[in-house]
Amino acid sequence: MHGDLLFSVSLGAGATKHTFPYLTALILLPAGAAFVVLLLPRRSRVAIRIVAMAASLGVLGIAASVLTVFRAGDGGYQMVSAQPWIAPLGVSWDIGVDGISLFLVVLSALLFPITLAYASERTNLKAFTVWVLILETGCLGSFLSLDLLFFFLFFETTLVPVYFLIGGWGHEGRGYAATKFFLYTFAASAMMLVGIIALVFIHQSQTGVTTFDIRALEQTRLSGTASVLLFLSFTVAFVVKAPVFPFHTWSPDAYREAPLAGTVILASIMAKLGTYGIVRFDLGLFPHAVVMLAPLLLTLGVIGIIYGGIVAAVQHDLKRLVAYSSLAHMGFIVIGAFALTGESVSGAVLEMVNHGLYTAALFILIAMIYRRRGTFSIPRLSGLQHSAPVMAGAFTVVMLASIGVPGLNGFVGEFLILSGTFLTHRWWAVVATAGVIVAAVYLLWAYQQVFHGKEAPRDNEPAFPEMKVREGLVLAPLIVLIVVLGIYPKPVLDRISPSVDALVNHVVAVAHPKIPLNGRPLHVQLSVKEHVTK
Amino acid sequence: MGAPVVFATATLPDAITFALGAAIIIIGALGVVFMRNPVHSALMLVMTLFGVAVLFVEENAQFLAAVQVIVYAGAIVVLFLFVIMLLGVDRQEHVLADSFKGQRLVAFVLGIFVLIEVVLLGNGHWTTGAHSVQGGLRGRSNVVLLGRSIFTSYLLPFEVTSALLVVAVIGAVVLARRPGRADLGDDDVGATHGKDPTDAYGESGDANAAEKVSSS
Amino acid sequence: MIHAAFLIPALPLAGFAILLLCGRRLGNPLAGWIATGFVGASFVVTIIVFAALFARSPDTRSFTQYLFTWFSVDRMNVGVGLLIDPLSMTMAAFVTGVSALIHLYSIGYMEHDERYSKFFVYMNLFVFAMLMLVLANNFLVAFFGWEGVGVVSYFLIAFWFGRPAAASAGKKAMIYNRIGDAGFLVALFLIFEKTGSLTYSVVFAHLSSVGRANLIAIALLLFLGACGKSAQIPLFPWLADAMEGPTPVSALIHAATMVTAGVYLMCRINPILHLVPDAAHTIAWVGAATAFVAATAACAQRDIKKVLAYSTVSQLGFMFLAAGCGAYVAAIFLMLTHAFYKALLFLGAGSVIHAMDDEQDIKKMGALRALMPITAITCLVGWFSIAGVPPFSGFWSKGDVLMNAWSVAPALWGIGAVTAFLTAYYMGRQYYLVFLGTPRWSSAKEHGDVAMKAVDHESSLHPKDARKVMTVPLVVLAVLSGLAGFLDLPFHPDFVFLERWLSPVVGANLAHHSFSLAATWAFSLVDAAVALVGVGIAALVWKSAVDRKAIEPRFLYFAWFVDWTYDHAIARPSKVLASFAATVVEMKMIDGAVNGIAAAFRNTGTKLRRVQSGYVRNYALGVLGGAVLVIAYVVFRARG
Amino acid sequence: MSISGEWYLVLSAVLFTIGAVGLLVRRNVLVMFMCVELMLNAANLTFVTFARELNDIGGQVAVFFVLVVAAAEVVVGLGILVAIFRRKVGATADDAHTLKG
Repeated sequence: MHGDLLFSVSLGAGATKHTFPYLTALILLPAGAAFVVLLLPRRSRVAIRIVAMAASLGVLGIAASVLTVFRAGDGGYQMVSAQPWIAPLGVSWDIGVDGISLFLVVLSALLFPITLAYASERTNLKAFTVWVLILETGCLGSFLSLDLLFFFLFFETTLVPVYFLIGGWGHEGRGYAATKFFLYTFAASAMMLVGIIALVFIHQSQTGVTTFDIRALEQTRLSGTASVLLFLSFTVAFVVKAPVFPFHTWSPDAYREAPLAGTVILASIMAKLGTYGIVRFDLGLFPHAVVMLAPLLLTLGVIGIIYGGIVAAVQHDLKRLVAYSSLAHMGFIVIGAFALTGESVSGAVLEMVNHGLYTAALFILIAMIYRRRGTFSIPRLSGLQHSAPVMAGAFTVVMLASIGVPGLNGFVGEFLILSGTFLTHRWWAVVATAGVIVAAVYLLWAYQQVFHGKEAPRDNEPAFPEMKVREGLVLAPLIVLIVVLGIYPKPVLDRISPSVDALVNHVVAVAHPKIPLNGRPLHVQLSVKEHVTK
Repeated sequence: MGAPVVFATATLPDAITFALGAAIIIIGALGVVFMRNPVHSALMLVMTLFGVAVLFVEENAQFLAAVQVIVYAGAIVVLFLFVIMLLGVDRQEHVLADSFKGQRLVAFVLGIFVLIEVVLLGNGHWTTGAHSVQGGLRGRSNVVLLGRSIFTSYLLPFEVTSALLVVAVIGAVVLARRPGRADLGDDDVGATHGKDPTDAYGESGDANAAEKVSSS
Repeated sequence: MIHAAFLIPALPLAGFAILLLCGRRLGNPLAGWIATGFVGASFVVTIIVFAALFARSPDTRSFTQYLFTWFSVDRMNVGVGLLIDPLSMTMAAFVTGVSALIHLYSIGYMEHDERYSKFFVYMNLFVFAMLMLVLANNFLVAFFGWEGVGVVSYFLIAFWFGRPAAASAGKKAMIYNRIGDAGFLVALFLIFEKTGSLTYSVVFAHLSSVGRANLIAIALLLFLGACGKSAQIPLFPWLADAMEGPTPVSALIHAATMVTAGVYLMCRINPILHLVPDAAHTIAWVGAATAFVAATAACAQRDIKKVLAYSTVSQLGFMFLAAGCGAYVAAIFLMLTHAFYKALLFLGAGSVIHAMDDEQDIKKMGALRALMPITAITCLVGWFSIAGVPPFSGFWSKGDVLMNAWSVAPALWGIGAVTAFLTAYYMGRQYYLVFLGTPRWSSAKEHGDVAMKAVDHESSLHPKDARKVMTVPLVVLAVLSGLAGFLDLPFHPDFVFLERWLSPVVGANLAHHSFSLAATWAFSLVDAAVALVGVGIAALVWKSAVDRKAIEPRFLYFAWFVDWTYDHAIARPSKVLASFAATVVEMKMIDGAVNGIAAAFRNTGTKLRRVQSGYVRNYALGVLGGAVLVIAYVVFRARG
Repeated sequence: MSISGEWYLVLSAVLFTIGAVGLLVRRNVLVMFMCVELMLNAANLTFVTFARELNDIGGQVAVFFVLVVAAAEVVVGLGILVAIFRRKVGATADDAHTLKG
């Protein structure tokens, strides 16, 4: 099997040891900082803030060096470090990074200091900081784990901090939102644990080796039914987390009620845990099921795009509106992942990063409005562009990125996804393209309501203050990246694409083993294979 | 294996002793259950315990019979009586009027089932086939045999039992101690009773809770 | 010299960046002059590159300046490159030229605006995007420019965002454009699937393997995109609303440049259209229909800018008619001349609006010729040009279009001729109402509409010609409108300068009509007659229309109720559907299912809770019951 | 020869049943305790019977331990009762149901 050969070669190349354990440091630094913060007295707010910022900036620094050390053009895992942990069960501290996870790690490392910098929580700053730092460990660990059990551990670790962030520092409806979020996502990921254990046992019965190493588990031969069942058990966890229609209803509540840090991390990073899981685990572990069930997931993705847009169009709450727009964007990522072409999957991975950037920026801008006016309600806001043109400009750029205007980052990902999807699933792509129209409708409507029109100051309310320097500094990295990734995404894609190609080839090789991969374009191979299997 | 046959194999004094003992036991037991006054129940319990002691003797367990009388009939029942007097709970109770619907009926029906089943079990094939490991009952006096067994093979359980007794005594002392004023307030067992059970989505994760968890 | 091509878009981009960063500090009018300077410099560079290209032999007049790789994933390899060929340079030249003039005009027009520098920020960004659109060497970079001009158009229409109408109009334009863009995108996917590339040269080289049905689909989907951008049926209503933007914006974006992008696209894909004449003819018919419908609507408008807006839609219809008939040169020719005279008319209208203190209703104007002589004369040139009065430019370009229409289908020529007559008529109506007749504005002002800006001299209105910065562009454009017709004269093969220049790009696919010289003369005479009749009727009807009751039908005033129909047939049902989705589907069904599961667990728990009665005896009963069952199992099943 | 073991077993079954039913039907906690003692005695009787039938002293040793445990149980149980009923007026088992779900 060519795919296997390719895979093992790249694996060998990727297993080079680096002297500094970058990735372990990435994961452990926030956790250590959380511990340090725990030891600090509650009253020393400055010290708490300094420790948290130092740790998160340290993580960003390490992530940046990972970015430089990372070798472009290598599709395998790099900077792998593997230490046995529970040897009899085959569990090991096995972490590594490839093109698929690299930028999600960098994105996380970037967004945490930003949210910490702009977070304004006054009550229980210590507890807040500890939760955020633990959350950072959880997110980074999930993206970096190559061991299924550790992945699950980190995946679940993220739930608890978010639960307390929403419940402790959220808005009016926080109790309901926090409980709903926790129970919904927790119930879904419980399914995944069952799937993980079943997969490990199947692998053990075939090879006699008990291991949670995904690279080994990818070689497990699964019958059609087993593949589908395991796929579903994993996918339920991921589609709820992402969220994908119709498993999304926790997200508007959670996004709405969470404090800024919670919302940004939920929407920008944790949502990617779901989509990352789909790309990494669904595609890697269950190629048969992916090929078989792709139409189903594609349909859900397309429905999510249209439906999310339609529902967003009638929201009166800025945060809920962005939550539904996120649903639509997650739909794009899902169809990209399941369309199984190099273009679409690369686009999906890129879109994860892009969505993280502009959604974070949108939520931060919304938080700025909230701090000035104390409301998320669209009808209660009007004409803000008069007194805050810079903020309006920033909002415009971010909004256009979200709409998918070329030249800003949202476009490249969406275009790759749609053009790649068009190759294998034409009509899904066509319908999804209509989502481009809907996205313009609701965002422009909201922008018009909030920023255009006459400014109507209410009684005893000062004029709307313009963006402050500190706020500008918080937002600037995001906006710069939005523009840069829109104009020159090539370096990013050059790193994503080899890993994605290896993955897609693996899927095709496993799902259609009889057909050689003789350099023909992938969609041709896929269509040929479909003819042959029929 | 009919009953007459069983009786036929036994000597007459044995049979009479068993019959009398059984009668005393059952009458006493029924008395415990159906006497309205707890004091009377306690007295009927003594009667049952004596009956059991008689049967112990009949079954060649003389030491246990003595202990039965001394510990059970003597100490335990006296304890019961003390508590009854102490708490003044010797009010009469309508035995046949129960607050739970069906409790009584179900109890009797289940009792019948239990009886039938246990009798079936007892009449069944009840040896496991394992041979005695502790030695037989004959040859030496009952006390010697029992003492040797307890202080050799069952030494550890015996010691643990003594520890249990000490713990029980301490526990009883702690429980019976009259609490000081300071303790009264916060461990009132009825305090949580008024919580609204429908409030499943209550404000479960407020800031204080989060703080407690994180700083602990 | 041709390697300086990258400066053409780079200069406006630099202007944009500078003004964005320190535009407010540069202030009024320095910011405007800087913006104009950058666009002017871009025009100069364009002319230089143009000359360098012209110096080459016709066969080698195509040059690609490769800048950088945008992204490259598997087969999807998109580079940012500039294609320098006669078509793109023609476009670039007139875009930068007209832009520079309008920038100059804007210095005067926008001088009292608080967001003066912001205006030029947008304008420079627009020029950059428009240049990327016309200079791109592949579809995706063109799409970048395509979307870029759309976005800037949104910004500029909603420039006075304090007015709800302006904000809504901006949004409306953007959404109509997005509908077309969706078609454009799907066309790109199809092109990519079938040819594996998005670069013009590669795509056009692989057309033979694409398949007829796919080609038709590509052509029509791209045309859908063009419909959105160029306001053709069915996506034309946004352009009239777009007049909410400042008048220079209307002149530059919604008349001269951006809206012609669709026509440019059709010319660019001439190799595709050539292979599928059916699709091309569809385009021609849609163009003809749009031209007619918009012309009728223009006859009934009261707003000076809306007349011009519908006129633009109509003229764009002519261009699509030409492109659909395979007469790409005619389309470009009309685009050029239209850019001149329509920009002229808009700028003239802007001057009038300025002079009338933001009054836009032509029924409240009149007799301005004496007060604003320069504006009146230049607008007269514009009117005669658009009406097709010989020898003004419109006569030649429109004649070219009509002749080509005849060669495809005489019916198309018929529609075109009627539309040409209407064009001459409605522009005459406007000219008479604005510049001739009796003044109606002093009285009108007393109970007139509330002007947006504060009017400090309410009672006394003294219309006069504007400053030099505003009149100079008018004069330049008037000269161009008058003379541009000589670029392409039909009477002798030596005179078709434009056609020869463009032939490397479109020549092979150009539909060649074979009319004799006599026939050409005949066509020209008919055209001239149609134009003069239109002008004459306008004069007859409106010369003395001082207190005439409105004779314009409501049906035409509301542009055939298309907007109304869309509103009732699409927008409102969509809103109902969206509310239904948000309240019923989302809340009741999906979230209802989720909460229903939670409620089911809660109810079960509530019911099961009763089992935990707290009564020891109940529990004991349970224990005994359990014991009975266990013993029963032992007795009956496990004895043996 | 003494009476056959079956008779003792039947007797202890009856005694156990009476104790069990008594536990279920009485509300007075002390009487319930006594019923528990009845059940324990039934068990003891069974142990002794089996010790005789199987000729194994182990059965009697078990009874010895049961006696000790029973004593401990009564001590602690009554202590708890005293603690509870010192605060509450009611004297029946039904009055203590704070663990109601």
